[in-house]
Amino acid sequence: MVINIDKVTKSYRVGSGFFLHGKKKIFALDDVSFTLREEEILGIVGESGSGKTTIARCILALTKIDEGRIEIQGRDIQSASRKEKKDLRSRFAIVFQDPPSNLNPRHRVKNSILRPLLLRGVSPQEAKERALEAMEKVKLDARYLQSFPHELSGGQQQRIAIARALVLRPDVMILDEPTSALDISVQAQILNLLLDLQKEMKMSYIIITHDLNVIRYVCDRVVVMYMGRVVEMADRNTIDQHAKHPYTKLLLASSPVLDPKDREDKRAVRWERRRMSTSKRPVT
Amino acid sequence: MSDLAYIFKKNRYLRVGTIMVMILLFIALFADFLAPFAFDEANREARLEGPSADHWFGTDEFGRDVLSRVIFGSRIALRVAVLGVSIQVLIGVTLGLISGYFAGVTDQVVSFLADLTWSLPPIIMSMAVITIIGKGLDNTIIAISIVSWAQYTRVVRAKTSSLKNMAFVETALAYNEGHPSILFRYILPNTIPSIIVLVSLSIPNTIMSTTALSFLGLGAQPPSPDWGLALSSSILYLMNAPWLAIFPGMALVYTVFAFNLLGEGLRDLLDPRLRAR
Amino acid sequence: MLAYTIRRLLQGILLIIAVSILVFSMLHLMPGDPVELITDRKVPPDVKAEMKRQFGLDLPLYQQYLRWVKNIFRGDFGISIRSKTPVASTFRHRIPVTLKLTGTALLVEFLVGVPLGLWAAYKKDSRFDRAVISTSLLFAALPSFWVAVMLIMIFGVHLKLLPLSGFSSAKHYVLPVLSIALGGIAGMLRMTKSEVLDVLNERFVFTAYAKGLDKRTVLVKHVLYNSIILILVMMFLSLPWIISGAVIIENIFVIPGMGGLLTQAIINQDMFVVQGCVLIISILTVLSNILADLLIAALDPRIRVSMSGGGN
Amino acid sequence: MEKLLELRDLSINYLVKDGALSAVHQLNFDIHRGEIFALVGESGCGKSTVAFSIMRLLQGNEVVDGEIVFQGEDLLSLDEAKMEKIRGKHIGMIFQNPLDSLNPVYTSGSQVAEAISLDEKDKNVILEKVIKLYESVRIPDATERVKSYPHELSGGMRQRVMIAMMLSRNPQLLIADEPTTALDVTVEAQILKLLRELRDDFGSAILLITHNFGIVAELADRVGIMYAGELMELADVEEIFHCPVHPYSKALMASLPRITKEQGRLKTLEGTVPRIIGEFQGCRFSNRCEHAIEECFQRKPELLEWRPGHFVQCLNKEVLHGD
Repeated sequence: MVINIDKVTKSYRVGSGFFLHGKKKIFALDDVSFTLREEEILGIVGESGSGKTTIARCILALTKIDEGRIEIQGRDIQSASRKEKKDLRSRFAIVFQDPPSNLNPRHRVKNSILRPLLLRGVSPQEAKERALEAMEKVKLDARYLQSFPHELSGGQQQRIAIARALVLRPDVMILDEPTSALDISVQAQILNLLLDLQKEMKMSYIIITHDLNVIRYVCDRVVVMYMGRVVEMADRNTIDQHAKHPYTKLLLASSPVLDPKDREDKRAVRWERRRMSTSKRPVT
Repeated sequence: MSDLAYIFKKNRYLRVGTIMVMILLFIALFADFLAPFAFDEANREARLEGPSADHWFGTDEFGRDVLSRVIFGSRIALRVAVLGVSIQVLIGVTLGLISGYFAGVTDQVVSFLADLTWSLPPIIMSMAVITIIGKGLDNTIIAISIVSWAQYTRVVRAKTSSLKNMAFVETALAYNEGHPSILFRYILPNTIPSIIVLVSLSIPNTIMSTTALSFLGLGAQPPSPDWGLALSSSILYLMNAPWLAIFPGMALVYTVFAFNLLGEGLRDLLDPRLRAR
Repeated sequence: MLAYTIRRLLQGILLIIAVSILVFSMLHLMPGDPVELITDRKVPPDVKAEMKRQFGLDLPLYQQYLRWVKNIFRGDFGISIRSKTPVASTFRHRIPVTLKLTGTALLVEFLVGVPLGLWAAYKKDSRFDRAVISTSLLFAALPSFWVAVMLIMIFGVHLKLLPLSGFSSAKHYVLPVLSIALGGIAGMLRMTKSEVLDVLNERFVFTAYAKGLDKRTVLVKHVLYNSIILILVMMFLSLPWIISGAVIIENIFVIPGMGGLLTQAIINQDMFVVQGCVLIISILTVLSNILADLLIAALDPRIRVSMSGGGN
Repeated sequence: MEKLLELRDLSINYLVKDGALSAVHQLNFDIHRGEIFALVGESGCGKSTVAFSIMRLLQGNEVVDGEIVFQGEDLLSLDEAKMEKIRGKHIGMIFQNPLDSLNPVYTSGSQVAEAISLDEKDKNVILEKVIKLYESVRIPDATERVKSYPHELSGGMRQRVMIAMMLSRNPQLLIADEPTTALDVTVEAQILKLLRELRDDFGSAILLITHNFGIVAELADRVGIMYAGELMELADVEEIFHCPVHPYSKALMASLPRITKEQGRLKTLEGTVPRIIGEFQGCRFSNRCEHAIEECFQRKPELLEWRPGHFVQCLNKEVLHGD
């Protein structure tokens, strides 16, 4: 078990100004529990507002949680000391959704990749070697190290972001919608690359996405989130073929098929869609 | 064609503005060589003489050469630009970064102060400051600057608070980057283009306001060759010596126009959506 | 809307309190003792001490402030050391003059600048557009006080068409208003043009065309209306500059408004007058800003929501 | 089937820094009455430019050549007044981001009413019709929602309002430019269903512009695959998905994640889309094509009927006649 998330709750107060300040409380995460195992690819799927991105921020201790525990290799990150937090964080790497905002537009690619290493006290010489190695792993020519992000395509930018994650030799990579801004053929490149790297470097992945087709292709297990809660958690085939929770079924039915022959199959679950759309977001 | 050449070819404002500002810099730098007389060299024999071969712009009530005074006045204008804008940038950018990055109470206080100075008439407020710190050119520059930093704060604050939620900043935090480093390596460099545009747009405003205060007798004091001061003493001689009002005024218009063009050009180039007043 | 109005009013009151504290502290930030400032050197020390007590200068600062505010509410701004008359009575005549001057200038800027800007946007890249925009760039570089001097020279001294000082008839308005508004018109014009061009590129303009509206309707209902809101915002943002311009111009044309008074008072170190002028001009500015914001909120539903605490 | 819209050699060039950028090149296809035609391609392939050129809503720095024939009339030769009569009445359009698509300062209902008022003057009839339209696009609580401003509605609701607006004048053709991008999966499914019903109930043809093959598989009857401004293949949706012929279509289909990682690997496409300024020699896909032969680099292929109703633009005979 690499990560163990146990009954985590995180809420935000919304509303600003004199009258409404902090009156509404919205649960971004509500009693969320799941685990990430060694060398596993775990998919977290949900729609906007389901809390799937908040989870990533909590695991990295970029934000505080209200209740519960997040254990990383047996250690609680939220209550860890600064130094320990740094140490725990260094086993993670993160790749966010939007390729252009993933890299500092004012830094050369080289600086973006070397920075996390230098921060960890790796010698410049070794850092450089590791950067070259990482560029090779993501199949990019080393000359791109001298480029600025805006000179690269979306797919290349995302490869750079992955390379920056790789130099750290992490145990876990958190990927937040890694391909949703990319064209379909580029998406395939990135997904293949991620799968190869995972095998080669024996990492675990958490892939956060709204795209069930991506989940189906790469993930071993799936966590389905809805309005801050985990509504279903199972291995990929079970979710795909024997989903139990009505929301999972709705999601499966809504997810666009990639074959026109499958169109008709989905009509059956329409009643559930209607039922779900009448429920409201919980606000206390 | 290189990118720079293309930019200058396409961007007329930038092209003309750059040339005009360069000319101004040249005049200010080589004032000693360009001016036929010293700015305070009075000739009692030649008072209030019209433009002539000896005195292209005529002479003033003390018989001083107006052309020379206009040329030396450019140094004052540039001094105002450099000193005034530096103060504004220093105050405005620092506060903007702080309030944008560390939301909460700090942000509310700074934003309130910025809104306050932003919504009050700058000349009045700087006049109030002058009552406290006293008259004089440098005091005027200080007074103008401490009432006009707010536009920097507003712009930098907005940029900072959107930048700090960008993926690359979050990633840096996850890779254990410290807050000072986030501010100076990640956020500040990305606000520089906007700051450059603001600088070029606030230079003409600062020069105009300072000149206005000198015109009212609160800024530069005689015998300074300040253009505003020259204009204010010209009023008495409007009837028989109009050149006293025309030439220093035109120098001021040239300077403001040059920086306005440069600012417009830079804005088109660097940050087309930015608005300043 | 009500919540927004209340919120905006509270904000305004807070701003005014902040300004009043600033203005109040002016007296104490000045080098030297306030009593020394307003009395002759010949006045014996015990009289000065008595005056101090009388003015409450021996009280703690916050009490002095409260006392000062209370006096202002009663219309007592202190006594001018120059004219030895109550400051308030001078203000009564001078405030309307400045209001009229700035109001007229603002109106002229709006009525001339906005239509020209609209036309330039509509005829984008035409000869008219280029001529108007180049001229406006030049006009924006004209300092109001120089324009004033030039106007006096041309219309007053040489042509003798218009009066050069005072503020008693409509004719007296022409030159001062022109001096203030010329630069403002240029700014308003260019701003209007760029706003309209921005709105023209908005997706909802495409929608309006896509549903079959004719060009005229699209331009008036969807482009003009939306850009007018933004133009109003900008116009009121320029108000502090117009007032600043008015202060300078009042001096040149010897107009009996707040600006002339303020300048003289600063030169004469007439403290109470300076305090009063700055306070009143600031309050007027803050009030007109509030009015403007309410007007804009009434026109634009997004602002009502985003500022009254609802929505995200 | 009756042809509703025909594109004849449509070419669109953008005037840019270093010349004329070819966004669309000699495009030919028809849309039939009542069908859903999908124009698919990756970002920058020119599909949106085609949509805006049909509506004659391009920005003005483009050079448009060819013909866009709608019900026998060339739209490109019409004057602006006549074009205004076509927009909305005969051809409607919905856009990618439904927040930007509605004017923020008017209520959603009044913007729909504005469209209706072009044909109907009675205020009460208009209001009734708006409410009815809201109900027909499944906006709950229609009488109240007509008074809502765009920012008070969710993304899905706004797109429904857009559809209601475009439905209101019952056009024969609706252009949907990435209608569900930025919407959640479940909302997307609802909007797609609505579009399908729109065709079924009103008989409108839909030109669907998208990069998302999921939506194509869900909705389209026929598909045109665009690459670098040209049509590479055009066929029925089943044919495109099950027996694509063009190497580009094949590569795209093989890159769709329709399998699990245990079942195999996704195919990828190396290289990048060329940026074409001025004249271009040969097939625009040749530099990335596995089957490129020498001729591909010298001559532009034509879009030819490979099988009845299935058109392919390729020069390699081996590709066309199967391996």
